[in-house]
Amino acid sequence: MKITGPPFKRILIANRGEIAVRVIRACREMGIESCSVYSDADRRALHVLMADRAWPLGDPVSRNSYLNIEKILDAARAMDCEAIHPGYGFLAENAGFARQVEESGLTFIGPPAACIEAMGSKTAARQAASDAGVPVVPGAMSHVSEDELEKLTGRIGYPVLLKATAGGGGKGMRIVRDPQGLDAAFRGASSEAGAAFADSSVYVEKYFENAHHIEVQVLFDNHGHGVYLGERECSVQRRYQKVLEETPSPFIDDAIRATMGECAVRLASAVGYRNAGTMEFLVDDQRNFYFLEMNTRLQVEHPVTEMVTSIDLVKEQIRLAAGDALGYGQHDIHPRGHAIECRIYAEDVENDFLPSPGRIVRLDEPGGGPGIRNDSGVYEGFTVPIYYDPLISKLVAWGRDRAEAIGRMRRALREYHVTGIKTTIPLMHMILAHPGFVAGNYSTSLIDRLTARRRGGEHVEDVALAALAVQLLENRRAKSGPASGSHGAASAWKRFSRAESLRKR
Amino acid sequence: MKITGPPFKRILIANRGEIAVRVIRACREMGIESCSVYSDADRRALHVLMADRAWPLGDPVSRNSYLNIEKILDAARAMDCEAIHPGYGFLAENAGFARQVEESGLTFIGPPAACIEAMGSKTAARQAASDAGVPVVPGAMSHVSEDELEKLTGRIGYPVLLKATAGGGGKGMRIVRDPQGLDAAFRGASSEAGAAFADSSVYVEKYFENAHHIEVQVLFDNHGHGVYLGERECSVQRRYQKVLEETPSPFIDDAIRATMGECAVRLASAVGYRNAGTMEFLVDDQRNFYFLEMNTRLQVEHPVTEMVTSIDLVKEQIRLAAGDALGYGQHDIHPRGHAIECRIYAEDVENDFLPSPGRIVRLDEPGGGPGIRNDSGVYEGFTVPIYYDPLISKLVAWGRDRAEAIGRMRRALREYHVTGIKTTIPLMHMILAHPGFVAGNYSTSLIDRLTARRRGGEHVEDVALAALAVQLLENRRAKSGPASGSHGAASAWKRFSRAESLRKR
Amino acid sequence: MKFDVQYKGRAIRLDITSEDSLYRLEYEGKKIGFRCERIDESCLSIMIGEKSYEAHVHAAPPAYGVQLQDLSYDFEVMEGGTGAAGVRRGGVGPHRITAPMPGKVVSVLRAPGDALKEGDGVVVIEAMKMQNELRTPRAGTLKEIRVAAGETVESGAVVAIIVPAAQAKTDAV
Amino acid sequence: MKFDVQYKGRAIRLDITSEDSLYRLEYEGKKIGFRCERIDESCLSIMIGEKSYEAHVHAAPPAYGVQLQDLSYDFEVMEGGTGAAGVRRGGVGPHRITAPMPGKVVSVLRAPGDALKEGDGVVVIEAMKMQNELRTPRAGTLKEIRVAAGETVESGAVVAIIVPAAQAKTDAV
Repeated sequence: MKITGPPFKRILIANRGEIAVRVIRACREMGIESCSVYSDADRRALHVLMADRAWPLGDPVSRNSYLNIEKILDAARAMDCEAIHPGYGFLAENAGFARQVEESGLTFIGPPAACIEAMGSKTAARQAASDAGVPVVPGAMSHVSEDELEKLTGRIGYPVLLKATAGGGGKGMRIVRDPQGLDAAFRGASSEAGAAFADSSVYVEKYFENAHHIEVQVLFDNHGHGVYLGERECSVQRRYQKVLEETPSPFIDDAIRATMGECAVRLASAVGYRNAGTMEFLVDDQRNFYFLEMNTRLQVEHPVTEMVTSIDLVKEQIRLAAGDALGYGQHDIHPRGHAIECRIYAEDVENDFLPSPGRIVRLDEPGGGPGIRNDSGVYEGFTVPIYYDPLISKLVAWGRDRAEAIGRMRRALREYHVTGIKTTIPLMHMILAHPGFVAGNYSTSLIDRLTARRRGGEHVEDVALAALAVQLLENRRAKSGPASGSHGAASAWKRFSRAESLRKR
Repeated sequence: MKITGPPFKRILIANRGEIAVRVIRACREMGIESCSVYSDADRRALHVLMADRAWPLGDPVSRNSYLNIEKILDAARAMDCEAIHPGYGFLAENAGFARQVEESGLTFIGPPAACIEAMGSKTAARQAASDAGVPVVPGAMSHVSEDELEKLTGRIGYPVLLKATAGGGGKGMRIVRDPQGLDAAFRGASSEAGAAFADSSVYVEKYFENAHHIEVQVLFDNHGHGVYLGERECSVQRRYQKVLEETPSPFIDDAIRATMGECAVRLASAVGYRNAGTMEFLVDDQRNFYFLEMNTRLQVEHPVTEMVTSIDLVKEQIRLAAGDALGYGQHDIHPRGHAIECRIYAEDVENDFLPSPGRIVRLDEPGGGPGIRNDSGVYEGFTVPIYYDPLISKLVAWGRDRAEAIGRMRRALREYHVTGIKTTIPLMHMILAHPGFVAGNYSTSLIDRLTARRRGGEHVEDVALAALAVQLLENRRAKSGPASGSHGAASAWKRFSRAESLRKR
Repeated sequence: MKFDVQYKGRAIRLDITSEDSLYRLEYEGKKIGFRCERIDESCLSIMIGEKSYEAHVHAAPPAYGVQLQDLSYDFEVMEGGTGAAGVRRGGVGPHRITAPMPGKVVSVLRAPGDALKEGDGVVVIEAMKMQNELRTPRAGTLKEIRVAAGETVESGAVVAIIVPAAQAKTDAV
Repeated sequence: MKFDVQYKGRAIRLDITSEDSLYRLEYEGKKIGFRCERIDESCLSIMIGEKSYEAHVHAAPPAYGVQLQDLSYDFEVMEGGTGAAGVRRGGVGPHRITAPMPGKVVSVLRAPGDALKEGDGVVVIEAMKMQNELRTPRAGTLKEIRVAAGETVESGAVVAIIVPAAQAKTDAV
């Protein structure tokens, strides 16, 4: 970690929100100037406020701004950047973008374009894994026709899962439990895949009930040296989207952990991988693991790995992209303790997870006491735009063991207050209170098993009604008061506190 | 760390501010109910808001509230508490309080009253250290008369330091550099000590220029087992008050570290110490170390030790007070990385560190990105009272090495914004930018060597003036606008954001 | 003062009085005395005896949310007799489909005059990469579409008006 | 619009104009064009070209503080010609001793009519466990004490008034 001068002078961050802020922080710690880009909807966004430089991209719609390669390369040239960090999402796994960055003479902070390409096809990735001796989920090694599908499913047995070859984000996926449903599922998956990825080809895999999604972080330098940094348990999912992650996985033991890690490194080596990447595995209830796919970028959930390994993955990405050697080997990696991440989305848990953009009226974020980290992309008063991903922050708790991490996460969640928009904080409280989760005994079906509602003690309901009544009383009084306004109690409070603050001078 | 049910049901915290919040967090993580006490000035304080229960103590003046033993014991009885955590300051080192707590049938979370008493006399502590074979600063082993003083100083040589036997907080201290000043210094120290501690006795020690203040954390269970948890370098001081602390000390090596640690454990064992405590040492420029005094409580700067050892000192205090065995030995302690703490005080750095209580208008606290922890005792909108200690938060940064910790601290300080009151954040920026500090080459004289002011680039001054001009322009416009008010721009902004938030619905 | 509140389908009448920071709440035969201090725009510090509670209230009339410890409560308040709450539950008059979230209109699926079955989709709104099909909760005739594809709508905006089947017939020429 | 500002003893005249979020500042012969958005009550986002700055302004007229990157700037603004800034620098009239911080009056050291030398302590104020002796910057006669021991004072409150020696003589009976 001894750095003799920053590896780059100036980096462009081709992203927004909390991940752009995360990269800005890494740059600042390394003495690198951070350059943000922003759409018209993001002029007041945190990643613009915190950056050393910022360049406008215009239209809020992603394809005209954050997904517009030309505009981003123009911004990099205009701000005289030496490298581009893509974050995750947007252009992070766009091989064409990576190639154009390199062809512009800039450094792409990520793997070579060829690696992104190779792993972008889910079936090609399966083939590569299989060639490297890494177990893959039984099923097709390339996309299938309707005829081939019937034969294959007959061989691997129901239930099966149809997936888009170019897939991601749960789109073009169908579980099929019997031969009757196969045709309709094939056509549905195919057309959804076509619409989402402009590629309607699908393939088929064996489907496992109650499976675990466990992924392995790898880090490779440009000289062929690589390590794995333990795994992340990502089985708490809702509609194939991760909700909460932790490391280590309470489900696997050290022997499987090491085998999975070695598989991940072997596969990465085989495809000439560089920089940070993640191998996703499916682990069945017999603890057999199968390669699923590779993510050729930083993961949303990278902080849990940082917490237990002490390695700053974003700084490592930057350093490795500059050509630095890794400088440590597998035997130098000693994960310590346990870490959990809760993804805080602007979504209404009580209302079928409807998106909840809008103005954040009041925001108290946890960040105190031992073992708590909150990677946020918003601030009090910020209006969360309607155009982008609903992730507003990632709350991470570390403990010496899993029980301590859970205790800290619960404590931190109680210190997290957002008003103005709805968030998934209530869902997190439910998960952290679920006996199956607390026991470490859960799989991808956990969310479905959550009791929809918990009740506080009788007394707590009284207090909730008391708080409501005080609010209504103040509203009513504010309305009938002399300086009437439609804003009610909060307005009255503002007047009060203003008067007080003037009086204090 | 496997806990089978909380060690206590309910704990009273006989303190306020950030340390009360720190203890509440530990309680909450352990499933213990936290009970706060508060003076009339603290009804809206964070430690009241966060606690499960709270009991009023009345009069804001400390001796009638937080220092009133009877009121605090009444509160503990009324709320049916099983134990009392004293925090630091207030009653934390009051042996009489500890004794009364125990006599009330409650558990005092700290050492036995006898230990507090024994270490409360600085000369008795020196004698105990000397008896335990721990080197002490050359000088008197008990309080001295004016006659004895002359003889002793002749023997140990100038400069010398006069100190109050019952001392603390820099009161009753005088540096004497030649025999001419001795009489006046003795009388001055003596009368100041009498006024501050109702005990005018003083003693004398050799005074070291450019010394280091390095302290060692110890932890003992009730069964005689104890460990040291590394040291804290506390040499960044202003008027004998600590300003910034770090661990490990950049000044000492592993051999001295181990020897100091063993001395600390030996002395603690010798006096039958229990729970958490700290031995303060003075280290001269030849790296000779001398015992100075023992603090029989949690230190303000305990978080840096927590960051590198992963041990939650407050939870350990609670657990050990309940009679649990330590459960680990010296060989299980492996500090990792480097941690720095900045004490953020409500003081005006530009104005001779004048206290700056008042209403916090806007507060952005760092708590995101890797390695940052902010233990705060305030919130946005809170009015920092005039009655108590000016410490509003402790910002802590951790890194794999010292350079990384410094980079993170600098980054976090830039994310820390307080308006409404003045804080020591600007001082912290100066220290973190000082070449001597960055090189790890500093002693207690560092603060005096700080250049009073730094200047930003020409451009930065332009921007400061630009910001000021915008503020003044908005103020003027708000005044001449239709909905006039003396509050100016902020008021205009509030109207705007309110209108916008109504429109969004 | 009295307020009528809906909580999980339960109608509760709150009766609250105050003197300085002392409050008295009566509901469903219970009497609760408590002290309360406003901490900021959304936060209240409530004490019942020595028990201390930090409550965060979000007001978006007629909806009110209260966050307390690890729980969230959602209330609907009937203000002035005929709040939006009444409208949403519908009667026999025209039914308004409102946007449940701010977003962008992706497509309008039906045209004025179309006959609709219960559950038919009318408009698709997108926010934060998620598409949401707004459906009619009752059969009827689509009387009016108030939005066009590409437009941005705020939460609660009326996007379409449906006339119940019976009424539609009498309205029809 | 023009504003007169004191910065480290330097008098600066600011001339600022704006159109929407575009601003133009002139001072000491420099012309600076920039864009600015207000983020909240105290925070401004300022861009000069592509350079982005987060500035936090604290207004306690006539004092204004600006926090920027790792630097703090303290300004004094002359508003309306005769601000407090003028008074503090003193003239020949009576001098007012003001509390530099909020606090509690611990003791009053002198009585009205007392003759004072430059630097004599008049009142002791305590805040946050720190005592601060307020001294007269000029010789003169103590005309008035406005506080009593035990009282709480706000920052900027006038605690005493001193008449210069010359004036005191002519006032004396």
